[in-house]
Amino acid sequence: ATACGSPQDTASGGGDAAPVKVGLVYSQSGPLASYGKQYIEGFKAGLDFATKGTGKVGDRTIEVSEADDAGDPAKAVSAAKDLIGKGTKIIAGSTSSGVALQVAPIAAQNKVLFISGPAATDAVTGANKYTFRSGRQSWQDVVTARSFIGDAAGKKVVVFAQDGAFGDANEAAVKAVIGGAGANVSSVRAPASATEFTPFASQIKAAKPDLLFVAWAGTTAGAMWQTLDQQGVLASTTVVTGLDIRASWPTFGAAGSKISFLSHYFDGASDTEAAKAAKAKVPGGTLDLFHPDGFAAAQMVVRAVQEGGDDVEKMVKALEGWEFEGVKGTMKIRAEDHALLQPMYQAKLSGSGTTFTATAQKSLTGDESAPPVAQMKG
Amino acid sequence: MVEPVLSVADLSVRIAGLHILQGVSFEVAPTGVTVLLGRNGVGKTTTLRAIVGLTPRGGEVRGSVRMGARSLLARPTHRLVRDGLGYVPEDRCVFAALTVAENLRLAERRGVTPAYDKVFALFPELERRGRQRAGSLSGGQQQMLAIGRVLLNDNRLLLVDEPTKGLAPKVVTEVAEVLERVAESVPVLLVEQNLAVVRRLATDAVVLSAGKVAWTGDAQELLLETALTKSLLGVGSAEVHS
Amino acid sequence: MTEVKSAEAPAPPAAVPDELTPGRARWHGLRPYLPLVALVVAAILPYSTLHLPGIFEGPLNSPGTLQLLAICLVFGGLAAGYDLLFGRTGMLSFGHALYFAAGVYGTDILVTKAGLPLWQAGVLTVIGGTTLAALLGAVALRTVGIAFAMVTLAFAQVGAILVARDFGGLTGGEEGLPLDVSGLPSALVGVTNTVNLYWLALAYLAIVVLVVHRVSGSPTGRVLAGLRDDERRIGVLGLDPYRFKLVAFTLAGGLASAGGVVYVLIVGGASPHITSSELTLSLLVMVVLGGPGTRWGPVLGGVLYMYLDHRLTAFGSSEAVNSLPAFLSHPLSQPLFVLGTVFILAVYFFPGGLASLRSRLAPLLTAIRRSR
Amino acid sequence: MLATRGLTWRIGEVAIVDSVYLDLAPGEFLGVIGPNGAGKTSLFNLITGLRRPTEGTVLLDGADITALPPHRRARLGLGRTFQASSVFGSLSVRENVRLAVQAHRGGSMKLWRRAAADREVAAAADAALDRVGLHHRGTAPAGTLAHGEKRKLEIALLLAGEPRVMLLDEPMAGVSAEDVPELVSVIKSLTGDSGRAVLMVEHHMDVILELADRIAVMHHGALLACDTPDTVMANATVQEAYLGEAL
Amino acid sequence: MNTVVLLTLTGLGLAALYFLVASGLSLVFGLADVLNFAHGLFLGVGAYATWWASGNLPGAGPDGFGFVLAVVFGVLAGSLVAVLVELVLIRPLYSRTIEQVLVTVGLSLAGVALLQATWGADPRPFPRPDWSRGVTSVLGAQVPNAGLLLIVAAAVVLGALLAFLRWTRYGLIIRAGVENREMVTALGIDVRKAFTLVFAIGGAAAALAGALGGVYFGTVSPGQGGSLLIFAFIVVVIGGMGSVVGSAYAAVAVGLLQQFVNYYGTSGLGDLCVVGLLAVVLLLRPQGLAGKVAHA
Ligand SMILES: Nc1ncnc2c1ncn2[C@@H]1O[C@H](COP(=O)(O)OP(=O)(O)OP(=O)(O)O)[C@@H](O)[C@H]1O
Ligand SMILES: Nc1ncnc2c1ncn2[C@@H]1O[C@H](COP(=O)(O)OP(=O)(O)OP(=O)(O)O)[C@@H](O)[C@H]1O
Ligand SMILES: [Mg+2]
Ligand SMILES: [Mg+2]
Repeated sequence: ATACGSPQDTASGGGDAAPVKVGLVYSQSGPLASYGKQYIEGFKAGLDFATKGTGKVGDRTIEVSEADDAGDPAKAVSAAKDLIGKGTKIIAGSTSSGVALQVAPIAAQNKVLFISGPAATDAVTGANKYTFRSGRQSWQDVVTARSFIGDAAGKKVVVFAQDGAFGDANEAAVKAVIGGAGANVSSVRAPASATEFTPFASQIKAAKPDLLFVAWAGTTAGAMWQTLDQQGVLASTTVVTGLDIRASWPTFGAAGSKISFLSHYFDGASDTEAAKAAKAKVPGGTLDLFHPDGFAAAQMVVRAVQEGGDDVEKMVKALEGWEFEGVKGTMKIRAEDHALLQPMYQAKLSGSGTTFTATAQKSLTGDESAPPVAQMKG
Repeated sequence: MVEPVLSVADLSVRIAGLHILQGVSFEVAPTGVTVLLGRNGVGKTTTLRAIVGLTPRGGEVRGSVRMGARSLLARPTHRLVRDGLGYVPEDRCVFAALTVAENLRLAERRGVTPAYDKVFALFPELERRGRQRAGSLSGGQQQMLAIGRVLLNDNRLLLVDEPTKGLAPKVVTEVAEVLERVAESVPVLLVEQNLAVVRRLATDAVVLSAGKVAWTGDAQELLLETALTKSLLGVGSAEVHS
Repeated sequence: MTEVKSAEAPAPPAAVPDELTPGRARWHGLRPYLPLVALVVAAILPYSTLHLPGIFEGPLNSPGTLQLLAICLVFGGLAAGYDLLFGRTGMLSFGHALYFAAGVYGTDILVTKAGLPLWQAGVLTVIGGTTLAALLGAVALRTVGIAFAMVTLAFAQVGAILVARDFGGLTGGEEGLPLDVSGLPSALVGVTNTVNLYWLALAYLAIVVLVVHRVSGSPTGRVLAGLRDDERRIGVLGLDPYRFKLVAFTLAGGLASAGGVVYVLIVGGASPHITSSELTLSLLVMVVLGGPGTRWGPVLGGVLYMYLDHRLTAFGSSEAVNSLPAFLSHPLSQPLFVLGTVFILAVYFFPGGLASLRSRLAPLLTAIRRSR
Repeated sequence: MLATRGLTWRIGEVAIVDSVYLDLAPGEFLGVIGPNGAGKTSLFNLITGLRRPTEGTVLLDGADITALPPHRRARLGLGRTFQASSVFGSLSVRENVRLAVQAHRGGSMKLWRRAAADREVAAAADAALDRVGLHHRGTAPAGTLAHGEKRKLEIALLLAGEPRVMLLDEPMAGVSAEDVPELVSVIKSLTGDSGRAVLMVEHHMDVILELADRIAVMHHGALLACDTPDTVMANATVQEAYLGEAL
Repeated sequence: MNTVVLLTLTGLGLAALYFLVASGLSLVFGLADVLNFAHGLFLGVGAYATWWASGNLPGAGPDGFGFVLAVVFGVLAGSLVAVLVELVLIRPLYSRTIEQVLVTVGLSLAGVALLQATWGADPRPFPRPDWSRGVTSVLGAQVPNAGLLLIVAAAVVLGALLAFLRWTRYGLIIRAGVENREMVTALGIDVRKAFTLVFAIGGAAAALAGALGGVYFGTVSPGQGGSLLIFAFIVVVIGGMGSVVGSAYAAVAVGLLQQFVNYYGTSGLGDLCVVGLLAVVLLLRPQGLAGKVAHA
């Protein structure tokens, strides 16, 4: 097949009955591989649910191609460009925030639809007209956290977060959300690479907060919780943090029962039609943190194709303001900035050893946990 | 002629491109001291090290070295030593950070009773200074240690490289006496610059010059022939004996 | 045996630089033009729709393939620049990633946060990266051998920590910093323009190869080759080894930061991956894989490594691998496992790197020729 | 011309070089002998600046150069060879010498000029190669040279720098007997011209005796004697320390 | 006051962890001249083997004797892997130092990936005795027991290593070999066996660090070894390569510095200070604090 071509060719979309190409760029390997696994399981279940088992929208098959980014934005960008070059109009995935932030501009530059996955960074919301998200964002976590202290006025709140953008975003959100409600917010920061947390625990304890908000991700979380527990931080104040995937629950150890969790999702948090469908379809039959994200992504893809066909502008229109029943309940894509308003949960963890169960204490509706409207950037 | 304990044939050594030994052949008699002579830098040390397999990395050794029926080249050093080839290196190489006793203990072998009596009889100093760090010994004491640790085991042949180098005259005499007694039971291949020591100990002599054997024969005979000594060992040393 | 080990630099396997040994007569007429021919072929490659199934996902002119090639080319250039230190001067630096990262983040920050036009940001960044290399090199070069390796590693680690700290939200911490393309020339934006990025990367590679080639053939290069063989000797000849090493270090740092400028355009953003010591280690792997001190070895090594790094993710999830039993398919689906293993095998079986293949195959080829 | 004043180098308690006073006049050839480990090479290292003395000074033309790094000393006209040949093994013989010429002429920090294009350097290098008779080996990588040739190359490197004081560390070591006379004549030819002073360590006594105007004897780091060859050879201490003990 | 006590003791706990990793690294470098990038792999193997044993090995478990058994199993696994690495990968490249280093680089890439392929990237809860989760009150400071356990273990390992080096025959050989490898063979000793042994010891110490690190972190994940390794390298270099005692001093310096600066300074400054310390030490004393002698 030697021939001369133009170096600027990209394949075109194809006719009516041609399959619709959807590219999923997410972590199959690398540090976030297990988030990626939940995402893809959720996506498959969602596609099944939204197409009623046919895998087709109208007479057009949804042809999903997957690419591994290994958590590296450079690989994700390459994969996205490859997919776009082959005529893919819809890209979804992005397990890590770094990937989401770098793929979003590519989508805008090439006018394709991008539906970000588990990446929690607030910056994806309002990134550009073509970028949507199928998961929650940090701000929604923080709003859920606020619900734990009732009246915030005059309360003392400490944010314990790791250095870097994730910590910055959480600190900023807490200052805005809880500080804005009248609380006095200060922060203790630690390097993400820290292995010994006693100095930080001491600082927190010395601050005597009414509420401690912890934003910590990564493999050292177990050690961090243990230290907070040992230094008596957990016993002396209300501690709120996000509930991570099931596999991580045992790493909380004894600390688990002393923490108030805000949760994006856990098995049993909701009992919607979609949740039942997802549960039935997902290998192992237990839902986890990021299954809803994949599920919602598939629902959004189907909606976009249904309403937009091959026209990306129409897809965008169709998704903006769309309200649908997802795994978590009623979800709404806010038209202004594409934030995904969705229920959030308060949870408790109980159990010991390797068997823990989470139970929902309260759930917030999508409107209650809504982030402020972001300026659409591009 | 009696079977030699060691025979070196056409030994050739190159190190980093230098052709240091260019076909050296000689034999070591099964009794007494065979002395390897030659000016500085002719390759005496190189010869001994090639025999025990310690040619530095990148070095190339050709030829044959046999002890009895056995070929020594290409066998690892530690095996040769265990088979009875004792080696006392030129710069003594005692382990400075270890004590005297530890230096000796290192030379012990599993399943063989070390001959401490013999060694301490030869060098009572070593027994007394057992707990001293070898690095703090005087040069002569270090030399005794270097010889002593080799004598802990039975050897079929001893290779000794300039044992009197840098030693005070009195110590030189002591070391010479020790070697004399050692040589009563084990054959020795000795590299020595000090002609007085050579005269006292040597039975046979091999003289190296420019990477080749220039002369072999009876050592005392060599020392008697002034002209020969002069031409082989350099002007200076000959003058000493004129 | 008793000297202090740290003073001993593990010298890279020496090789005679092409430039300084006369080529074989047969090649004399043709050889100077070969690189040019290669360059032209590489430049017109995007006009080909040749499809190489299994090697690339799409035809050669598809954006995905061009993007992959562009990344490979940049790393080919980076490896060639690193080889100026390692293969040609004999300096083992474990901190080269720092200058590359300085290029990537510098450009990104200047364009995205300060809103400078690209050319200004690029120039400033390269100047900044070069200066940084000069300053840190001036300190690190007071040590030699393993100590030098460790000091450079330490400096790079500081860079990594600073990026992770996200001071003033400049670097975006672990999330990285997407490049704001609104101010960029439109020819560099968009999937359809990937080919321009490819040409940019090719130009970078060509420039690095040219610079490295010219420098190693220059009077300074002669001194660098001398430094690799015997640093003491250089001093006794009346040349200051420190100055020359610093020049090499600075130059390599500058080339790396220029590589960063190109890379940030190709990838469209900066992420902290590139600050890790693993990147320096992989540069080392590339150079060793290709053949240190040779003109094309490091380039080939860099291209091949990056190609494998990207393609192995696809290989890992391919049907062929998944159909293997678990104890095979699981490790094989980890790109780093395959890469590490390939590297170990390369160290064993191709000690001189890819560049030595020709000379290693030569006896075989002559044998074949003779048998005919 | 070159002088050392109480030059001492200690490692810990041990004095490797022990209070050495040496004077070298222009045009003079001074041989240095002494047992292995006497400190001859170390003395050279101190003079050329590869090591810093613990005490004492090195003077060149009356100026104190003790604090200068090796390359500055070399620029002042101090050249040396090494005991273990140290040529640039991966470079060709000609490149080796060109590098030395280039070092001597300065202006090495040129990044873009083609080194091979510099005619003057090339001519000077070829002259130096001619002088030691290595011209025909010009293209061979220096690492592949035979030892005697390496020794010659070392001397060519030295010549290229047009030093006023030359320090030769065992130039005959490892040179086979046949090659010695040739090398001796090369070295001899060096001293003839331009008041160049030479300091040479050598174990080959006949070579020393043939070349040296004076002989210095080192022992345990100290200078035992420094006098005309005849006087030195007759000195009893020297005989005992170096040449061998009388019976 | 009790903050200082707390920071000191937890800093020492951290130092103990660094020391456990660094001691093996340092010995291997001292004797065999190999800068072993695969050391993190040994640590990972030790951690995962302990974790595996406590779930699967009869008699082993998270508590009491069962825990000891699991740790012993982990340590054995670590040293077994180290020995295999030495025999299969390092030994054939004898005296080709740079290639040996490169092989360990390749191994560190492949090894971590292999752990991840086998057990996944997520941290797994580490089986450990209940008391290790508690604290002990020392002068009013609530000191984590896991940290104390590390300190005790490091002290025991330091003591055992020193005793081994000083009193045993192989210790003697190793000490002598660090000083002059060639002369050891000239006494009829197969120094390659000592290499293998040193790898075994290094692997065992790293595996112990992995197992106890698991107790300390509460979890085990494939990347844990790698992140500790950078600091271990720094400790080894500061301490002087080949010196066990030097590593101990350096570990304490690094651990305390990190802990105190992290408390009194701003976040992240601790790591920067450690890196600064390394640069300063190397610039002033390129051979490290303790030269190169296997001190006993
Ligand atoms: N590792 C090496 N690299 C380069 N040259 C070497 C090496 N070892 C020895 N030589 C050279 O080989 C030659 C012979 O050295 P050797 O030590 O065998 O001499 P020797 O006869 O023992 O002299 P001495 O009387 O000084 O002890 C010398 O010229 C020396 O410089
Ligand atoms: N860097 C060093 N560290 C420790 N000891 C050293 C060092 N350099 C030299 N020595 C010691 O100093 C002494 C003198 O060495 P030097 O090389 O100067 O001797 P030399 O007279 O040149 O001997 P040769 O004739 O064998 O070349 C030797 O005992 C040597 O071991
Ligand atoms: Mg000798
Ligand atoms: Mg010398």
